[in-house]
Amino acid sequence: MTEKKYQDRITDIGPPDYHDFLPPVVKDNYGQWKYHEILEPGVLVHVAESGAELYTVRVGGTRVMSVDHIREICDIADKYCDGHLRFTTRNNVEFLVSDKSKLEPLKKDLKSRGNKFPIGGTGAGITNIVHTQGWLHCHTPAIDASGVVKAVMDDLFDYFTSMKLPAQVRISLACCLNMCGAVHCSDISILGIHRKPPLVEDNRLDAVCEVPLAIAACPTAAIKPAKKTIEGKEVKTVVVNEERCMFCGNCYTMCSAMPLADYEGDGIALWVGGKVSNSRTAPKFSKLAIPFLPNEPPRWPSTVKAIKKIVEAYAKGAQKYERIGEWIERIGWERFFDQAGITFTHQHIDDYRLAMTTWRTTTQFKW
Amino acid sequence: MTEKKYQDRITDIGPPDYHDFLPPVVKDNYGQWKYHEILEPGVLVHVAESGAELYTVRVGGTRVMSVDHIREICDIADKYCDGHLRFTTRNNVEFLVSDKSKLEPLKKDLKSRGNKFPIGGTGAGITNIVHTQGWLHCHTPAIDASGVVKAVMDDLFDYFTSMKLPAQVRISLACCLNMCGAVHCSDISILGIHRKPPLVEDNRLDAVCEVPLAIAACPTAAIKPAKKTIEGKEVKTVVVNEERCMFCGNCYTMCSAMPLADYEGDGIALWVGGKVSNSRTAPKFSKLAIPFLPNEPPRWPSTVKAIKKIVEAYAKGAQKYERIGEWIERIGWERFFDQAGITFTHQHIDDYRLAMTTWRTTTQFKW
Amino acid sequence: MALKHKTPLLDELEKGPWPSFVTDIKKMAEKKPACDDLLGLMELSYKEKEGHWKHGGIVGVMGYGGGVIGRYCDRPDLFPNIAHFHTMRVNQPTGKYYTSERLRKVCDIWEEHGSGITNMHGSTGDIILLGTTTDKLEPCFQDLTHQANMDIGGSGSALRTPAACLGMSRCEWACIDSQDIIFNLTRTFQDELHRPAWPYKFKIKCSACPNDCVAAIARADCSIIGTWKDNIRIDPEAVRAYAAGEFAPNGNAHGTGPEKLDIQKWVTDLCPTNCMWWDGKELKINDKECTRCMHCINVMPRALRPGKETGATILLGAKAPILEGAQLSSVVIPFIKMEPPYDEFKEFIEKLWEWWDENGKNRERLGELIQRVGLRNFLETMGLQPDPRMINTPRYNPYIFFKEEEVEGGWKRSAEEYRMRHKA
Amino acid sequence: MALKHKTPLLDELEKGPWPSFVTDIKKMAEKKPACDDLLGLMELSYKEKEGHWKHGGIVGVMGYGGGVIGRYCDRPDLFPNIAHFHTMRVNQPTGKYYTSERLRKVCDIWEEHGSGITNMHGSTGDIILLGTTTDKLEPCFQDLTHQANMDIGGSGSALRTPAACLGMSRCEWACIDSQDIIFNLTRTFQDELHRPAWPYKFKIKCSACPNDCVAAIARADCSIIGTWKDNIRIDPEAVRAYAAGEFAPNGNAHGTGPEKLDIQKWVTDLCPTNCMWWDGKELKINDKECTRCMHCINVMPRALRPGKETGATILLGAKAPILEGAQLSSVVIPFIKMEPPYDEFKEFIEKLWEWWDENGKNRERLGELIQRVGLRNFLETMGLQPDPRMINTPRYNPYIFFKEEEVEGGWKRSAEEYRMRHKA
Ligand code: SRM
Ligand code: SRM
Ligand code: SRM
Ligand code: SRM
Ligand code: SF4
Ligand code: SF4
Ligand code: SF4
Ligand code: SF4
Ligand code: SF4
Ligand code: SF4
Ligand code: SF4
Ligand code: SF4
Repeated sequence: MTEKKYQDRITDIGPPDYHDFLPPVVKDNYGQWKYHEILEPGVLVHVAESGAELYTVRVGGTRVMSVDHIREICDIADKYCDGHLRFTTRNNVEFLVSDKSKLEPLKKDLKSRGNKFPIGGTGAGITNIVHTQGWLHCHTPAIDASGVVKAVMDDLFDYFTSMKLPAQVRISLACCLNMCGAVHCSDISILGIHRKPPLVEDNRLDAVCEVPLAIAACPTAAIKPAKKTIEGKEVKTVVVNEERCMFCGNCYTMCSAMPLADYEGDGIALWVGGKVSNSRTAPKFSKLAIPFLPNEPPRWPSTVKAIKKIVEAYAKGAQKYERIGEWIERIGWERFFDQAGITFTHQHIDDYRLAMTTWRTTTQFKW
Repeated sequence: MTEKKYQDRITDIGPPDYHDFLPPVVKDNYGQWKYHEILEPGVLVHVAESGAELYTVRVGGTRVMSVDHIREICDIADKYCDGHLRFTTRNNVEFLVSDKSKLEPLKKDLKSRGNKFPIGGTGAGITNIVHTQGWLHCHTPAIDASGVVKAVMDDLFDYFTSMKLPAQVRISLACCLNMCGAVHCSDISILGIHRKPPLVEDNRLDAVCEVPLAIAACPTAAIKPAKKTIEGKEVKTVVVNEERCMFCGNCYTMCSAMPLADYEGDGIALWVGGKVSNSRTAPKFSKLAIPFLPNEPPRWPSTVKAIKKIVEAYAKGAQKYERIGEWIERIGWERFFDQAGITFTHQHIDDYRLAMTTWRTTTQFKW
Repeated sequence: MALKHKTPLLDELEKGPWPSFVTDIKKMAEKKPACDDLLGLMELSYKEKEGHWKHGGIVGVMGYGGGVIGRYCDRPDLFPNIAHFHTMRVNQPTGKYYTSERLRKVCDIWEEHGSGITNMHGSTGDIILLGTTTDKLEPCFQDLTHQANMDIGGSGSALRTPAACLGMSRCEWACIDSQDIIFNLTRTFQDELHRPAWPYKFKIKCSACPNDCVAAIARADCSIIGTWKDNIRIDPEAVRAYAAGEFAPNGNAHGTGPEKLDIQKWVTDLCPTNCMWWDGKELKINDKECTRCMHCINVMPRALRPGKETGATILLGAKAPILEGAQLSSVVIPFIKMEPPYDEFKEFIEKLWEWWDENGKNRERLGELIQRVGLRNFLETMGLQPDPRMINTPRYNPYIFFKEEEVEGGWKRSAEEYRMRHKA
Repeated sequence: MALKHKTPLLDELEKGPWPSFVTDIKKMAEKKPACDDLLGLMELSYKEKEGHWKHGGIVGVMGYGGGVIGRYCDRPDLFPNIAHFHTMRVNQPTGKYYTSERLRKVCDIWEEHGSGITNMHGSTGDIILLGTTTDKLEPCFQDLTHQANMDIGGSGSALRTPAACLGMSRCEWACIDSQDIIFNLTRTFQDELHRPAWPYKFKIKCSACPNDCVAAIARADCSIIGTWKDNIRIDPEAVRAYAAGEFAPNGNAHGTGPEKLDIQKWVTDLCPTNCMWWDGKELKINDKECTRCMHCINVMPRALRPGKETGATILLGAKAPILEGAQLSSVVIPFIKMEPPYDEFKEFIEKLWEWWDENGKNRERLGELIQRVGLRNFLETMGLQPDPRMINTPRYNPYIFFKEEEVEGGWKRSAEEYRMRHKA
């Protein structure tokens, strides 16, 4: 029921002009920044050629936010920042302070609000976990998103509020193989995976799906058309060669009568060693660390523990400025599995299209 | 016409026992060698734990050798080595001298025989070129083998008799994509290539080939069955989708009515940067340097020149102990193409199965 | 106010130092029945370990083909207030700067028309307004445009909401004006954003330097990454000050405060190209060999800065794994000037879309198409010259394609003539 | 004696410092008409830039399925003496040591039965006797076995003649007895060598240390490479002597003679694992981190030597590009003891052949089969444990196969039950 409120319908105006939101000091010094410094975890100063300074206080964002929570953020921005704030590319909130005298009161205020606005997420530590919808809104997840993130961040909290790791550690989560969190290039990635082939609902498949699309969706050609007799009536459906299924869920994306989700089958795969920056080494994909950890709501203890173990092995073994992937490449994967206490299994060995490029074609390895 | 000369036919005796051929000093010190030294290019001494010494004089082998040439080698071995000699894995000849006093006379003798027995091929230089049959014996070559090798070795001769390169440079040649010279992992590889799709001989194909085998042979599925009418008679044959042909010659291997060889189409592709040893870096494939150089018998001047240029750029640019591939990886491919004066073309960019793994997925590059 | 659903499992997520989305939603639930049911449904998922949302139908806003994700709960019997629970994607202001004023306006609109729950922000960059019914979409949209001057973002087989790092607004390393570029492109390509017409989705992201703070190289079909061509600018005094311990290394990212920086160990030895020298007094860079990786600049922000001849590297093809496996973007234009109105870039990308649109199969991302037809094919259509900077390594298989016109004498040959030279 | 064919082009190859095969064949041509025609045919190829040999038919020796390559000239009208010109592959003595006596015997046999032209040696390792007619094959074979105690090598879809580096006979680095291993295996597997029964060819090569002087890792379906597990043996005195300039570095491979070796620069800095330290007096190695690359040992042969707990790494799958692209061998057994009679290895390889024979398609090399079915499948059949040493990197795609028995509750599910929890 569309109620027409306005005289003219406005469309295609695009995003608001970002200039409207820049604090005056930013406008004045746009493109004229000279250097920055992290004053303490979560607090940055940027200094312009002109000598002007901009202070930033970064706080952890839940990403899932009610409008009331946002309004509280706005209240704070009004009080200390002339109403200026921003969000980071990793869903943290940044309060932009032009008036230095307001910095300490702001921090005090933030700290006074319980666990709502933890200050941190800068430098050689662990910042917010980029993540996705999970059970909160999506139809294909193998795990929840925000809940896993909350549990992991609680456990790694100390790394959010400090800068004592060898380098930054970027953690991401995606609740299914679609990888909306783009977890394929993170220092540590949490990925929801299915392990049971699609449940083919013969009785409704033809009604709700286009059979050829479902068949074409399968990267391993595991799906074939089929005819079955249900209650005396012949129906069109599909059969899945279960041996060939690797649970990607692409069939379900195309056909809702092929659900994969299962309380026993679903869980988490952990990945390590990806990066995005071009700093020192080229961007890298994340590689499989642990093929499967069970789905353990509400606090996913096995996953939380495994991640902590990896972070600690890294903290112990890596050199300064070395990202997780750089550390592993220096010491070798056999060492990584040792040091992180992870068992190497068949699943670690690639068997998809480029598998051969991942095999070891040298006698160089460590004992 | 088998004439039966012997009472019993002996079969499956396998190779002769190598012990029968070892010089006494080798037998006595088998597995007890302590160290070696290259006394001068082509002359090695190996010293055993016992203090015993074995001298080796290495001379260039043509590989294509007449029995008379071998007999001449035997004469020399008899004179200075108690009849002991060996061939290396790269087709050089090694005279094994146990009696040091015979070393100088042997060298003098070798030098007195014209260009037949050049001493060298050790250490940081260029040793013999591993190669294949070419026009001398094979049915699929795009180029000759021994002739190209002779022309290139004449030009690089100075590097055979000296040890002044940053590290060893291993050159190989294969006269077609079958790569019997295993040129896929050499510092420099000379590869005979075709550039015209198979000439389908409709009139004899069905008689001499199994059509399904020919079709299955093609890695790009460029070959399809066809029927044609020749002199009023319908014949079974094939058609080639020429756009999809990359001239691998596998169809010709399966079907002699699909020749690829052509005086204008055939020529040489040059490859660089492969290695086999596990020293420092892992073994590497050779990569395309020059997609095509014309077939220029009798002395292939363009190829000879191009190789010299690569060797010289390497000699100038590399650090000690750095193989060609290691040098290029250090400086980057853009630098290599600059320094070797080679134009980068579409052909350098991979478009086969693993192509995507060769693209540059970083902003890191040089101007 | 007591909530309808007991949530003993979710309650566990109210503990701990990290902010709790559960606590937050619970508060909203007091005034929004949808949020109450949302908690109930989440609790059920936590108990059963299975999600409870169905495939979305096609819902949207008049004249737009995307920007809304339809979503229906599979237990409307238990959670009637979220039986329909669609998402609106709202195009974020570039760089994600806000004023409290505008943000409050969005909050008000969303409290009126939706659940009051958001994601700040979605992975692509949008503001996600999470959960409303079909009839509220249009009024919500109208309020957003009229009151907040905001428009919806992309979904479906269309251009997706482009995103940028904060760039020149607060970063000393910005080589290009990432915010302006993305803002300009988004405004220019509104039609492509709002009316899905392509084989599949297409994402653009822009980072103003190779640190790539918006993860463009991993998450965008077209990654625009700032870079420079001339020399790193060195302030020799500041270099010495780092060595002397006057500054905190790496902008104090390690929390050490000012401390002597071992330039040899932490800068020159870690330079991937080994093109730097430090003799204890002077830092020298052989810029010709530098690959602009940013490491040295990152470690000594007060002493080193990118050069002044700036522009962007354009890389294409990044995507998540479905179907062929994940890809990172690959270099196709090593360097391009990026000055408003960005006409050269726009011509490039329009041509690119045209090619993809014509050649791409259904649900084939750009990167997969290039993979399928080969980089050569792509470069030729786009009129781009092959460049060694586009590859990590030249081909190592001998399967080289040549075209007929490249081969002396062409491909037409006579079997008779061949058999004159060679008896069968 | 004047030769029948003018060879102005080939004559150009008599010039220059490298030995000339043309001069050599010319001399043979004086007594062997086949060689005269061979030169004529080569000259024709040099003129026309096309080869003149036809596909070989199947020719051979009684009871053997291989070892002979049939070859026919496509201009028998011009070169009748090489109308038939088959090749015999003769299994070389392991390590390619000879006495002049035995070699002369081979020469005499080949002068009697063939063209008198050879290849010393073929790429696989055989002595190649180049050019004879069908009727000479059997007598030649009989003379070889009776007079020279030699047998023919492999061809076709069979085991190919195995080859070794010279190893313990003359090299201080040999970790395994490469010659004995290859000799033993070749004698054991005579049937596999002489009677093609497999999907395609299979090659074995053995190098006694990671320098891999027989290029096993690039050229053998099964590469056996010597290695060690304990510590590099260091002679500290000799290390100091290198530093002091008493020895020539790298066994004088750079022709410098004795000169001071900058151990830091040329040894420890080039160690790929950075596991060495040199303080000007003592060299230390953290052997746990060493990957046994051989570099330091190569540079200081008088000071460093492989350890004493020696064995081999087994790698599989190397091959030339046809069809799927070239492959290097990949690690499947990181370490195995290699002691006569090598039973453990023989069991392994027989099992391997059985699996390949059963599963390989026609003309599918082992490496391609493993690629097609996956390493897992292979390892499971062979009873080998997965080991991180088998890979450069774990998978980076999320397409992980699980087996039904690995998943709690198995794969059988009921749609009815699912739809009880989730309304459609
Ligand atoms: C605010 C933000 C940009 C934005 O537009 O929102 C940002 C801001 C800065 N980044 Fe970043 N980066 C931001 C996301 C990223 C990302 C993207 C991501 O993680 O998804 C990356 C790539 C990550 C990767 O490689 O996987 C990123 C890789 C870097 C690097 C490279 C570090 C490296 O050695 O690999 C630097 C340089 C450094 O830290 O030394 C850097 C440096 C910086 C500096 C110091 C730039 C400056 O001079 O102001 C800023 C403060 C750093 C800090 O927080 O310690 N920033 N930075 C993003 C903050 C996210 C957050 O809330 O935590
Ligand atoms: C005789 C021979 C073995 C045989 O069974 O016949 C042999 C013998 C020696 N090799 Fe080798 N290598 C022989 C082929 C090879 C090959 C195989 C090939 O080229 O096809 C390789 C792998 C090549 C590659 O990596 O592409 C090879 C890689 C090495 C290396 C590793 C060099 C590197 O840094 O990569 C060494 C160590 C060194 O030279 O410092 C080495 C060292 C040696 C030593 C010093 C071993 C020793 O202590 O005696 C021998 C003399 C070296 C010299 O000639 O300078 N040998 N060597 C082969 C001589 C071929 C020739 O006629 O030139
Ligand atoms: C909302 C969001 C996740 C989030 O919580 O932030 C999201 C949510 C969905 N994504 Fe996504 N994607 C979101 C960013 C991404 C990203 C990250 C990015 O854009 O930087 C990726 C990886 C990068 C890429 O594009 O490859 C991503 C890769 C996918 C894919 C896999 C595409 C592929 O080519 O591999 C799918 C599956 C599909 O398209 O059918 C997908 C499909 C979906 C769908 C529409 C589910 C579906 O199968 O139809 C999800 C709707 C969830 C819901 O109920 O709201 N989503 N999706 C992100 C969009 C918010 C925004 O507009 O800001
Ligand atoms: C004689 C020899 C070349 C030489 O001049 O030394 C040779 C000659 C031929 N090889 Fe080879 N190969 C020879 C070593 C190799 C090697 C090197 C090696 O063994 O170390 C390789 C690369 C390694 C490998 O096995 O992959 C090699 C890879 C091929 C291939 C491609 C196989 C593949 O899987 O990619 C073919 C094509 C085929 O099998 O159909 C081939 C086919 C051939 C044929 C039989 C031609 C054919 O298509 O039928 C050639 C016969 C030539 C002739 O007229 O005498 N030859 N061939 C080598 C054997 C001599 C010997 O026994 O010592
Ligand atoms: S990752 Fe999968 S389950 Fe999660 S939001 Fe994206 S599409 Fe949905
Ligand atoms: S989940 Fe993926 S692999 Fe399995 S049947 Fe569906 S599309 Fe195929
Ligand atoms: S490389 Fe090709 S042409 Fe040369 S010998 Fe081998 S199969 Fe024959
Ligand atoms: S040469 Fe190779 S690609 Fe061309 S048709 Fe023959 S088999 Fe196919
Ligand atoms: S990408 Fe570069 S310019 Fe942009 S915020 Fe990050 S460091 Fe600054
Ligand atoms: S930017 Fe990177 S490559 Fe360039 S000088 Fe600095 S550290 Fe070296
Ligand atoms: S492989 Fe090793 S053991 Fe064999 S000859 Fe070469 S250096 Fe010596
Ligand atoms: S063998 Fe190689 S890895 Fe081991 S210590 Fe020597 S140089 Fe280092």
